Amino acid sequence: MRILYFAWLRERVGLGEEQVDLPAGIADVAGLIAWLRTRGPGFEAAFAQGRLVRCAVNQDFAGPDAAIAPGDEVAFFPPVTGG
Amino acid sequence: MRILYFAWLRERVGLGEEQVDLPAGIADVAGLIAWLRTRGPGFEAAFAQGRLVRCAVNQDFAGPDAAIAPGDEVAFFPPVTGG
Amino acid sequence: MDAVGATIRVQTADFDIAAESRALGADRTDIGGMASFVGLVRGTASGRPISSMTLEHYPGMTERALGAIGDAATQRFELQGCTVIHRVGILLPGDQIVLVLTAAPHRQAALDGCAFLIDWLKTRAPFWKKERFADGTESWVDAREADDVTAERWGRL
Amino acid sequence: MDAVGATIRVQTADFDIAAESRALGADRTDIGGMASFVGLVRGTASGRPISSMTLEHYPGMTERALGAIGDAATQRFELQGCTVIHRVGILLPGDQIVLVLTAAPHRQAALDGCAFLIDWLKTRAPFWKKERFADGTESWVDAREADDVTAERWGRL
Repeated sequence: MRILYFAWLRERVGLGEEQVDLPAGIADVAGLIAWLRTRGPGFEAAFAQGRLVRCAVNQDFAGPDAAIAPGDEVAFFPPVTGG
Repeated sequence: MRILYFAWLRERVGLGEEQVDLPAGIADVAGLIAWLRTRGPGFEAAFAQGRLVRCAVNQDFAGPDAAIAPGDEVAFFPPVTGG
Repeated sequence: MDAVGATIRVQTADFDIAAESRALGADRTDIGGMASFVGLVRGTASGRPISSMTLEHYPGMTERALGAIGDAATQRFELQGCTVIHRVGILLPGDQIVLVLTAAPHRQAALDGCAFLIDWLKTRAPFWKKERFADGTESWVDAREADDVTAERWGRL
Repeated sequence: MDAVGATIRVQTADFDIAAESRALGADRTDIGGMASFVGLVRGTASGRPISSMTLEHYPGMTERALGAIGDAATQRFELQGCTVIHRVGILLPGDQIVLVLTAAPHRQAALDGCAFLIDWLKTRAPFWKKERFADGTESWVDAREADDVTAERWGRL
Protein backbone atom coordinates (compact mmCIF):
# COMPACT_ATOMS: atom_id res chain seq x y z
CA MET A 1 0.00 0.00 0.00
CA ARG A 2 1.21 3.49 -0.90
CA ILE A 3 0.75 6.11 1.82
CA LEU A 4 1.21 9.85 1.22
CA TYR A 5 1.55 12.67 3.75
CA PHE A 6 1.10 16.36 3.03
CA ALA A 7 1.74 19.73 4.69
CA TRP A 8 2.36 19.58 8.46
CA LEU A 9 1.59 15.84 8.53
CA ARG A 10 4.48 15.32 6.15
CA GLU A 11 6.73 17.39 8.41
CA ARG A 12 5.72 15.55 11.61
CA VAL A 13 5.95 12.08 10.06
CA GLY A 14 9.22 13.02 8.42
CA LEU A 15 8.42 11.67 4.95
CA GLY A 16 6.12 12.48 2.09
CA GLU A 17 5.51 9.00 0.81
CA GLU A 18 6.10 5.39 1.75
CA GLN A 19 5.24 1.89 0.62
CA VAL A 20 3.98 -0.34 3.47
CA ASP A 21 2.83 -3.90 3.86
CA LEU A 22 -0.46 -3.62 5.64
CA PRO A 23 -0.61 -5.87 8.76
CA ALA A 24 -3.37 -8.47 8.68
CA GLY A 25 -6.69 -7.40 10.17
CA ILE A 26 -6.59 -3.74 9.13
CA ALA A 27 -9.55 -3.08 6.88
CA ASP A 28 -10.45 0.60 7.22
CA VAL A 29 -8.93 4.07 7.58
CA ALA A 30 -9.45 4.18 11.35
CA GLY A 31 -7.58 0.88 11.70
CA LEU A 32 -4.74 2.16 9.53
CA ILE A 33 -4.42 5.31 11.65
CA ALA A 34 -4.35 3.28 14.89
CA TRP A 35 -1.53 1.17 13.47
CA LEU A 36 0.41 4.18 12.09
CA ARG A 37 0.37 5.80 15.55
CA THR A 38 2.39 2.88 16.92
CA ARG A 39 5.21 3.47 14.45
CA GLY A 40 7.06 6.20 16.35
CA PRO A 41 6.77 9.61 18.01
CA GLY A 42 6.47 11.46 14.68
CA PHE A 43 3.48 9.37 13.67
CA GLU A 44 2.03 9.61 17.17
CA ALA A 45 2.29 13.41 17.07
CA ALA A 46 0.84 13.64 13.57
CA PHE A 47 -2.22 11.53 14.25
CA ALA A 48 -2.82 12.58 17.88
CA GLN A 49 -4.61 15.59 16.47
CA GLY A 50 -7.04 13.19 14.83
CA ARG A 51 -9.82 15.67 14.32
CA LEU A 52 -7.77 17.82 11.98
CA VAL A 53 -6.48 15.01 9.78
CA ARG A 54 -8.24 14.41 6.49
CA CYS A 55 -7.88 11.29 4.41
CA ALA A 56 -8.22 10.33 0.75
CA VAL A 57 -8.36 6.75 -0.53
CA ASN A 58 -7.41 6.43 -4.16
CA GLN A 59 -7.66 10.22 -4.45
CA ASP A 60 -11.22 10.51 -3.14
CA PHE A 61 -11.99 12.01 0.25
CA ALA A 62 -12.67 9.21 2.73
CA GLY A 63 -13.93 9.00 6.32
CA PRO A 64 -12.61 6.75 9.13
CA ASP A 65 -14.98 3.94 8.11
CA ALA A 66 -13.76 3.81 4.51
CA ALA A 67 -12.49 0.38 3.48
CA ILE A 68 -8.86 -0.01 2.44
CA ALA A 69 -7.02 -2.86 0.78
CA PRO A 70 -3.48 -3.65 -0.37
CA GLY A 71 -2.75 -1.74 -3.56
CA ASP A 72 -4.74 1.32 -2.50
CA GLU A 73 -3.22 4.79 -2.43
CA VAL A 74 -4.03 6.39 0.93
CA ALA A 75 -3.19 10.03 1.69
CA PHE A 76 -3.30 11.97 4.96
CA PHE A 77 -3.31 15.74 5.15
CA PRO A 78 -4.71 18.72 7.07
CA PRO A 79 -7.93 20.47 5.99
CA VAL A 80 -7.20 22.08 2.63
CA THR A 81 -6.28 25.77 2.36
CA GLY A 82 -6.04 26.48 -1.36
CA GLY A 83 -7.74 29.13 -3.40
CA MET B 1 -34.15 74.73 -21.44
CA ARG B 2 -32.00 72.08 -23.07
CA ILE B 3 -33.83 68.89 -24.05
CA LEU B 4 -32.06 65.69 -25.13
CA TYR B 5 -33.49 62.59 -26.82
CA PHE B 6 -31.82 59.19 -26.99
CA ALA B 7 -32.20 55.87 -28.83
CA TRP B 8 -35.59 55.35 -30.50
CA LEU B 9 -36.96 58.56 -28.98
CA ARG B 10 -34.24 60.46 -30.83
CA GLU B 11 -35.19 58.69 -34.06
CA ARG B 12 -38.95 59.37 -33.69
CA VAL B 13 -38.52 63.00 -32.67
CA GLY B 14 -35.93 63.48 -35.41
CA LEU B 15 -33.33 65.28 -33.34
CA GLY B 16 -30.95 64.49 -30.52
CA GLU B 17 -30.94 67.82 -28.78
CA GLU B 18 -32.76 71.13 -28.83
CA GLN B 19 -32.96 74.40 -26.92
CA VAL B 20 -36.55 75.43 -26.12
CA ASP B 21 -38.24 78.32 -24.37
CA LEU B 22 -40.56 76.67 -21.90
CA PRO B 23 -44.15 77.98 -22.19
CA ALA B 24 -45.47 79.62 -19.05
CA GLY B 25 -47.28 77.31 -16.65
CA ILE B 26 -45.22 74.18 -17.25
CA ALA B 27 -43.59 73.21 -13.97
CA ASP B 28 -43.02 69.47 -14.04
CA VAL B 29 -41.98 66.60 -16.33
CA ALA B 30 -45.57 65.49 -17.01
CA GLY B 31 -46.46 69.02 -18.13
CA LEU B 32 -43.42 69.16 -20.39
CA ILE B 33 -44.35 65.85 -22.02
CA ALA B 34 -47.94 67.02 -22.60
CA TRP B 35 -46.63 70.13 -24.33
CA LEU B 36 -44.01 68.23 -26.38
CA ARG B 37 -46.74 65.93 -27.73
CA THR B 38 -48.44 68.94 -29.36
CA ARG B 39 -45.32 69.78 -31.39
CA GLY B 40 -45.84 67.37 -34.27
CA PRO B 41 -46.42 63.73 -35.28
CA GLY B 42 -42.85 62.68 -34.39
CA PHE B 43 -43.22 63.99 -30.87
CA GLU B 44 -46.72 62.55 -30.61
CA ALA B 45 -45.44 59.12 -31.68
CA ALA B 46 -42.44 59.25 -29.33
CA PHE B 47 -44.41 60.14 -26.24
CA ALA B 48 -47.57 58.16 -26.99
CA GLN B 49 -45.80 55.14 -25.60
CA GLY B 50 -45.57 57.04 -22.33
CA ARG B 51 -45.01 54.02 -20.15
CA LEU B 52 -41.70 53.18 -21.79
CA VAL B 53 -40.21 56.65 -21.71
CA ARG B 54 -37.76 57.46 -18.95
CA CYS B 55 -36.66 60.94 -17.97
CA ALA B 56 -33.65 62.57 -16.34
CA VAL B 57 -33.56 66.12 -15.03
CA ASN B 58 -30.04 67.53 -14.76
CA GLN B 59 -28.71 64.00 -15.27
CA ASP B 60 -30.65 62.39 -12.42
CA PHE B 61 -33.52 59.99 -13.08
CA ALA B 62 -36.81 61.85 -12.56
CA GLY B 63 -40.48 60.87 -12.42
CA PRO B 64 -43.45 62.70 -13.99
CA ASP B 65 -43.89 64.85 -10.88
CA ALA B 66 -40.32 66.12 -10.88
CA ALA B 67 -40.09 69.91 -10.99
CA ILE B 68 -38.43 71.58 -13.96
CA ALA B 69 -37.31 75.13 -14.53
CA PRO B 70 -35.67 77.17 -17.30
CA GLY B 71 -31.97 76.35 -17.43
CA ASP B 72 -32.52 72.68 -16.59
CA GLU B 73 -31.19 69.88 -18.79
CA VAL B 74 -34.01 67.40 -19.41
CA ALA B 75 -33.45 64.10 -21.21
CA PHE B 76 -35.93 61.54 -22.53
CA PHE B 77 -34.98 57.97 -23.39
CA PRO B 78 -36.19 54.36 -23.34
CA PRO B 79 -35.40 52.05 -20.41
CA VAL B 80 -31.64 51.53 -20.41
CA THR B 81 -30.09 48.44 -22.01
CA GLY B 82 -26.38 48.71 -21.27
CA GLY B 83 -24.08 46.21 -19.65
CA MET C 1 -8.98 49.80 4.07
CA ASP C 2 -7.31 52.48 1.90
CA ALA C 3 -9.88 52.47 -0.92
CA VAL C 4 -8.71 53.99 -4.18
CA GLY C 5 -12.30 54.63 -5.25
CA ALA C 6 -13.95 53.87 -8.54
CA THR C 7 -12.24 54.11 -11.92
CA ILE C 8 -14.87 54.83 -14.57
CA ARG C 9 -14.30 54.92 -18.32
CA VAL C 10 -16.65 55.16 -21.32
CA GLN C 11 -14.72 54.51 -24.51
CA THR C 12 -14.90 53.16 -28.06
CA ALA C 13 -11.59 51.28 -27.64
CA ASP C 14 -11.36 47.71 -26.41
CA PHE C 15 -9.97 46.97 -22.93
CA ASP C 16 -7.51 44.44 -21.51
CA ILE C 17 -8.68 42.83 -18.29
CA ALA C 18 -5.14 41.78 -17.30
CA ALA C 19 -3.88 45.35 -17.64
CA GLU C 20 -6.85 46.67 -15.67
CA SER C 21 -6.24 44.11 -12.91
CA ARG C 22 -2.60 45.13 -12.68
CA ALA C 23 -3.58 48.81 -12.54
CA LEU C 24 -6.12 48.18 -9.77
CA GLY C 25 -3.58 46.23 -7.71
CA ALA C 26 -0.54 48.37 -8.46
CA ASP C 27 1.77 49.10 -5.55
CA ARG C 28 -0.32 47.36 -2.92
CA THR C 29 -0.27 43.93 -1.29
CA ASP C 30 -3.42 44.09 0.83
CA ILE C 31 -5.83 42.79 -1.83
CA GLY C 32 -6.99 39.21 -1.26
CA GLY C 33 -9.03 38.81 -4.41
CA MET C 34 -10.45 40.45 -7.49
CA ALA C 35 -13.74 39.52 -9.12
CA SER C 36 -14.76 40.53 -12.59
CA PHE C 37 -17.54 40.36 -15.10
CA VAL C 38 -17.09 40.96 -18.82
CA GLY C 39 -20.14 41.30 -21.07
CA LEU C 40 -19.76 40.18 -24.68
CA VAL C 41 -21.73 40.78 -27.89
CA ARG C 42 -23.58 37.60 -28.80
CA GLY C 43 -23.93 36.65 -32.43
CA THR C 44 -27.69 36.12 -32.31
CA ALA C 45 -30.68 37.96 -30.89
CA SER C 46 -34.06 36.22 -30.61
CA GLY C 47 -32.54 33.45 -32.69
CA ARG C 48 -31.58 35.74 -35.59
CA PRO C 49 -27.93 36.34 -36.52
CA ILE C 50 -26.70 39.89 -35.96
CA SER C 51 -23.92 41.59 -37.89
CA SER C 52 -23.21 44.36 -35.39
CA MET C 53 -24.44 46.21 -32.33
CA THR C 54 -24.34 49.96 -31.79
CA LEU C 55 -24.11 51.35 -28.29
CA GLU C 56 -25.35 54.87 -27.62
CA HIS C 57 -25.02 56.67 -24.30
CA TYR C 58 -25.82 59.95 -22.56
CA PRO C 59 -22.46 61.69 -22.17
CA GLY C 60 -22.11 63.32 -18.80
CA MET C 61 -24.91 61.42 -17.12
CA THR C 62 -23.22 58.10 -17.89
CA GLU C 63 -20.00 58.95 -16.08
CA ARG C 64 -22.04 60.46 -13.25
CA ALA C 65 -24.27 57.38 -12.87
CA LEU C 66 -21.35 54.94 -13.09
CA GLY C 67 -19.33 57.00 -10.62
CA ALA C 68 -22.21 57.04 -8.14
CA ILE C 69 -22.75 53.28 -8.52
CA GLY C 70 -19.02 52.65 -8.14
CA ASP C 71 -18.79 54.76 -5.01
CA ALA C 72 -21.90 53.08 -3.55
CA ALA C 73 -20.45 49.61 -4.20
CA THR C 74 -17.09 50.61 -2.72
CA GLN C 75 -18.74 51.76 0.50
CA ARG C 76 -21.31 48.99 0.77
CA PHE C 77 -18.94 46.07 0.16
CA GLU C 78 -15.85 47.78 1.61
CA LEU C 79 -14.02 47.36 -1.67
CA GLN C 80 -10.39 48.36 -1.98
CA GLY C 81 -11.20 49.64 -5.44
CA CYS C 82 -13.27 48.98 -8.54
CA THR C 83 -13.05 49.61 -12.27
CA VAL C 84 -15.97 49.96 -14.65
CA ILE C 85 -15.31 50.31 -18.37
CA HIS C 86 -18.20 50.49 -20.84
CA ARG C 87 -17.66 50.65 -24.57
CA VAL C 88 -19.81 52.68 -26.97
CA GLY C 89 -20.04 52.79 -30.76
CA ILE C 90 -20.19 49.89 -33.17
CA LEU C 91 -19.29 46.45 -31.81
CA LEU C 92 -19.16 43.06 -33.51
CA PRO C 93 -20.22 39.60 -32.27
CA GLY C 94 -17.65 38.32 -29.78
CA ASP C 95 -16.50 41.86 -28.87
CA GLN C 96 -16.20 42.90 -25.25
CA ILE C 97 -18.86 45.43 -24.15
CA VAL C 98 -18.35 46.06 -20.47
CA LEU C 99 -15.90 45.30 -17.68
CA VAL C 100 -16.67 45.36 -13.97
CA LEU C 101 -13.67 44.65 -11.75
CA THR C 102 -13.62 44.73 -7.95
CA ALA C 103 -10.88 44.29 -5.35
CA ALA C 104 -11.36 43.36 -1.70
CA PRO C 105 -9.47 41.74 1.19
CA HIS C 106 -11.71 38.64 0.96
CA ARG C 107 -13.43 36.93 -1.93
CA GLN C 108 -17.07 37.32 -0.87
CA ALA C 109 -16.93 41.11 -0.85
CA ALA C 110 -15.24 41.16 -4.26
CA LEU C 111 -17.79 38.74 -5.75
CA ASP C 112 -20.81 40.49 -4.21
CA GLY C 113 -19.54 43.92 -5.21
CA CYS C 114 -19.06 42.73 -8.79
CA ALA C 115 -22.57 41.23 -9.03
CA PHE C 116 -24.06 44.38 -7.49
CA LEU C 117 -22.27 46.65 -9.96
CA ILE C 118 -23.27 44.76 -13.09
CA ASP C 119 -26.90 44.44 -11.89
CA TRP C 120 -27.16 48.16 -11.24
CA LEU C 121 -25.31 49.12 -14.36
CA LYS C 122 -27.82 47.16 -16.42
CA THR C 123 -30.79 48.98 -14.91
CA ARG C 124 -29.47 52.45 -14.07
CA ALA C 125 -26.68 53.44 -16.46
CA PRO C 126 -27.87 55.37 -19.55
CA PHE C 127 -26.73 53.12 -22.40
CA TRP C 128 -28.87 51.84 -25.27
CA LYS C 129 -28.14 49.01 -27.67
CA LYS C 130 -29.29 48.77 -31.26
CA GLU C 131 -28.84 45.48 -33.07
CA ARG C 132 -28.20 45.27 -36.78
CA PHE C 133 -29.31 41.93 -38.15
CA ALA C 134 -27.61 40.01 -40.93
CA ASP C 135 -30.55 40.86 -43.22
CA GLY C 136 -29.86 44.58 -42.80
CA THR C 137 -32.77 45.43 -40.49
CA GLU C 138 -32.12 47.20 -37.21
CA SER C 139 -33.85 47.11 -33.87
CA TRP C 140 -33.38 48.72 -30.46
CA VAL C 141 -32.91 46.18 -27.72
CA ASP C 142 -35.80 46.05 -25.25
CA ALA C 143 -35.01 46.41 -21.57
CA ARG C 144 -35.38 43.09 -19.83
CA GLU C 145 -37.90 42.94 -17.01
CA ALA C 146 -35.63 40.31 -15.44
CA ASP C 147 -32.85 42.88 -15.04
CA ASP C 148 -35.06 45.15 -12.96
CA VAL C 149 -36.03 42.25 -10.73
CA THR C 150 -32.39 41.22 -10.30
CA ALA C 151 -31.34 44.73 -9.37
CA GLU C 152 -34.19 45.02 -6.84
CA ARG C 153 -32.65 42.35 -4.63
CA TRP C 154 -29.93 44.81 -3.65
CA GLY C 155 -32.53 47.32 -2.41
CA ARG C 156 -32.65 50.95 -3.40
CA LEU C 157 -29.39 52.84 -3.61
CA MET D 1 -25.16 25.01 -25.39
CA ASP D 2 -22.00 23.51 -26.85
CA ALA D 3 -19.97 23.35 -23.63
CA VAL D 4 -16.23 23.00 -24.07
CA GLY D 5 -15.88 21.57 -20.58
CA ALA D 6 -13.46 22.53 -17.87
CA THR D 7 -9.85 23.56 -18.50
CA ILE D 8 -7.78 22.70 -15.41
CA ARG D 9 -4.16 23.63 -14.83
CA VAL D 10 -1.85 23.37 -11.81
CA GLN D 11 1.37 25.25 -12.49
CA THR D 12 4.21 27.23 -10.96
CA ALA D 13 4.05 29.87 -13.71
CA ASP D 14 1.91 32.99 -13.51
CA PHE D 15 -1.22 33.31 -15.68
CA ASP D 16 -2.71 36.08 -17.82
CA ILE D 17 -6.46 36.51 -17.35
CA ALA D 18 -6.87 38.31 -20.69
CA ALA D 19 -5.20 35.44 -22.57
CA GLU D 20 -7.32 32.89 -20.70
CA SER D 21 -10.49 34.84 -21.51
CA ARG D 22 -9.56 34.92 -25.19
CA ALA D 23 -8.84 31.18 -25.16
CA LEU D 24 -12.16 30.40 -23.48
CA GLY D 25 -14.07 32.50 -26.01
CA ALA D 26 -12.04 31.60 -29.08
CA ASP D 27 -13.99 30.94 -32.29
CA ARG D 28 -17.42 31.34 -30.75
CA THR D 29 -19.94 34.18 -30.51
CA ASP D 30 -22.59 32.64 -28.26
CA ILE D 31 -21.06 33.72 -24.95
CA GLY D 32 -22.92 36.56 -23.23
CA GLY D 33 -20.59 37.05 -20.31
CA MET D 34 -17.57 35.80 -18.43
CA ALA D 35 -17.10 36.05 -14.69
CA SER D 36 -13.81 35.58 -12.92
CA PHE D 37 -12.18 35.46 -9.54
CA VAL D 38 -8.45 35.88 -8.97
CA GLY D 39 -6.98 35.18 -5.54
CA LEU D 40 -3.86 37.13 -4.56
CA VAL D 41 -1.17 36.69 -1.90
CA ARG D 42 -1.70 39.30 0.80
CA GLY D 43 1.32 40.90 2.42
CA THR D 44 0.19 40.23 5.97
CA ALA D 45 -1.28 37.31 7.91
CA SER D 46 -2.83 37.87 11.35
CA GLY D 47 -1.37 41.34 11.18
CA ARG D 48 2.22 40.14 10.67
CA PRO D 49 4.11 40.87 7.43
CA ILE D 50 4.92 37.81 5.34
CA SER D 51 7.85 37.50 2.95
CA SER D 52 6.51 34.58 0.91
CA MET D 53 3.92 31.82 0.72
CA THR D 54 4.56 28.23 -0.38
CA LEU D 55 1.78 26.23 -1.97
CA GLU D 56 1.90 22.45 -1.79
CA HIS D 57 -0.58 20.13 -3.49
CA TYR D 58 -1.41 16.48 -4.02
CA PRO D 59 -0.48 15.77 -7.64
CA GLY D 60 -3.05 13.62 -9.34
CA MET D 61 -5.82 14.18 -6.83
CA THR D 62 -5.67 17.94 -7.41
CA GLU D 63 -6.36 17.69 -11.13
CA ARG D 64 -9.02 15.07 -10.45
CA ALA D 65 -10.77 17.17 -7.79
CA LEU D 66 -10.61 20.35 -9.88
CA GLY D 67 -11.83 18.50 -12.96
CA ALA D 68 -14.78 17.07 -11.05
CA ILE D 69 -15.66 20.47 -9.60
CA GLY D 70 -15.33 22.08 -13.03
CA ASP D 71 -17.59 19.50 -14.65
CA ALA D 72 -20.14 19.80 -11.82
CA ALA D 73 -20.23 23.60 -12.19
CA THR D 74 -20.52 23.35 -15.97
CA GLN D 75 -23.55 21.07 -15.67
CA ARG D 76 -25.22 22.82 -12.76
CA PHE D 77 -24.98 26.36 -14.12
CA GLU D 78 -25.09 25.36 -17.80
CA LEU D 79 -21.75 27.03 -18.41
CA GLN D 80 -20.34 27.23 -21.90
CA GLY D 81 -16.93 26.58 -20.40
CA CYS D 82 -14.74 27.27 -17.40
CA THR D 83 -11.06 27.59 -16.63
CA VAL D 84 -9.41 26.92 -13.28
CA ILE D 85 -5.71 27.62 -12.84
CA HIS D 86 -4.03 27.14 -9.48
CA ARG D 87 -0.40 27.99 -8.89
CA VAL D 88 1.93 26.00 -6.63
CA GLY D 89 5.42 26.66 -5.31
CA ILE D 90 6.79 29.86 -3.78
CA LEU D 91 4.71 33.01 -4.25
CA LEU D 92 5.31 36.57 -3.10
CA PRO D 93 2.91 39.19 -1.73
CA GLY D 94 0.81 40.58 -4.56
CA ASP D 95 1.26 37.44 -6.70
CA GLN D 96 -1.71 35.76 -8.30
CA ILE D 97 -2.59 32.38 -6.72
CA VAL D 98 -5.70 31.14 -8.45
CA LEU D 99 -7.95 31.95 -11.40
CA VAL D 100 -11.55 30.84 -11.81
CA LEU D 101 -13.13 31.91 -15.10
CA THR D 102 -16.62 30.98 -16.31
CA ALA D 103 -18.51 31.62 -19.54
CA ALA D 104 -22.29 31.54 -19.99
CA PRO D 105 -25.01 32.96 -22.24
CA HIS D 106 -26.22 35.22 -19.40
CA ARG D 107 -24.45 36.92 -16.55
CA GLN D 108 -26.16 35.27 -13.59
CA ALA D 109 -25.02 31.78 -14.56
CA ALA D 110 -21.46 33.00 -15.12
CA LEU D 111 -21.39 34.83 -11.76
CA ASP D 112 -22.99 31.96 -9.82
CA GLY D 113 -20.74 29.36 -11.45
CA CYS D 114 -17.68 31.41 -10.56
CA ALA D 115 -18.71 31.82 -6.90
CA PHE D 116 -19.55 28.11 -6.68
CA LEU D 117 -16.18 27.08 -8.11
CA ILE D 118 -14.06 29.23 -5.82
CA ASP D 119 -16.09 28.20 -2.75
CA TRP D 120 -15.67 24.50 -3.53
CA LEU D 121 -12.07 24.86 -4.54
CA LYS D 122 -11.31 26.41 -1.13
CA THR D 123 -12.86 23.50 0.75
CA ARG D 124 -12.32 20.48 -1.51
CA ALA D 125 -9.17 20.90 -3.59
CA PRO D 126 -6.01 19.45 -1.99
CA PHE D 127 -3.78 22.51 -1.69
CA TRP D 128 -2.00 23.70 1.44
CA LYS D 129 -0.42 27.07 2.13
CA LYS D 130 2.56 27.76 4.33
CA GLU D 131 3.39 31.34 5.20
CA ARG D 132 6.91 32.57 5.75
CA PHE D 133 6.94 35.64 7.94
CA ALA D 134 9.33 38.54 7.63
CA ASP D 135 11.03 37.39 10.86
CA GLY D 136 11.90 34.03 9.28
CA THR D 137 9.34 31.88 11.08
CA GLU D 138 6.98 29.69 9.09
CA SER D 139 3.44 28.53 9.70
CA TRP D 140 0.88 26.39 7.88
CA VAL D 141 -2.30 28.30 7.19
CA ASP D 142 -5.30 27.00 9.17
CA ALA D 143 -8.43 26.09 7.23
CA ARG D 144 -11.10 28.68 7.81
CA GLU D 145 -14.34 27.43 9.33
CA ALA D 146 -16.05 30.20 7.34
CA ASP D 147 -15.03 28.57 4.06
CA ASP D 148 -16.80 25.34 4.96
CA VAL D 149 -19.94 27.24 5.85
CA THR D 150 -19.82 29.20 2.59
CA ALA D 151 -19.39 26.04 0.54
CA GLU D 152 -22.29 24.36 2.36
CA ARG D 153 -24.78 26.81 0.87
CA TRP D 154 -24.34 25.11 -2.50
CA GLY D 155 -25.37 21.75 -1.02
CA ARG D 156 -23.44 18.53 -1.40
CA LEU D 157 -21.92 17.77 -4.79
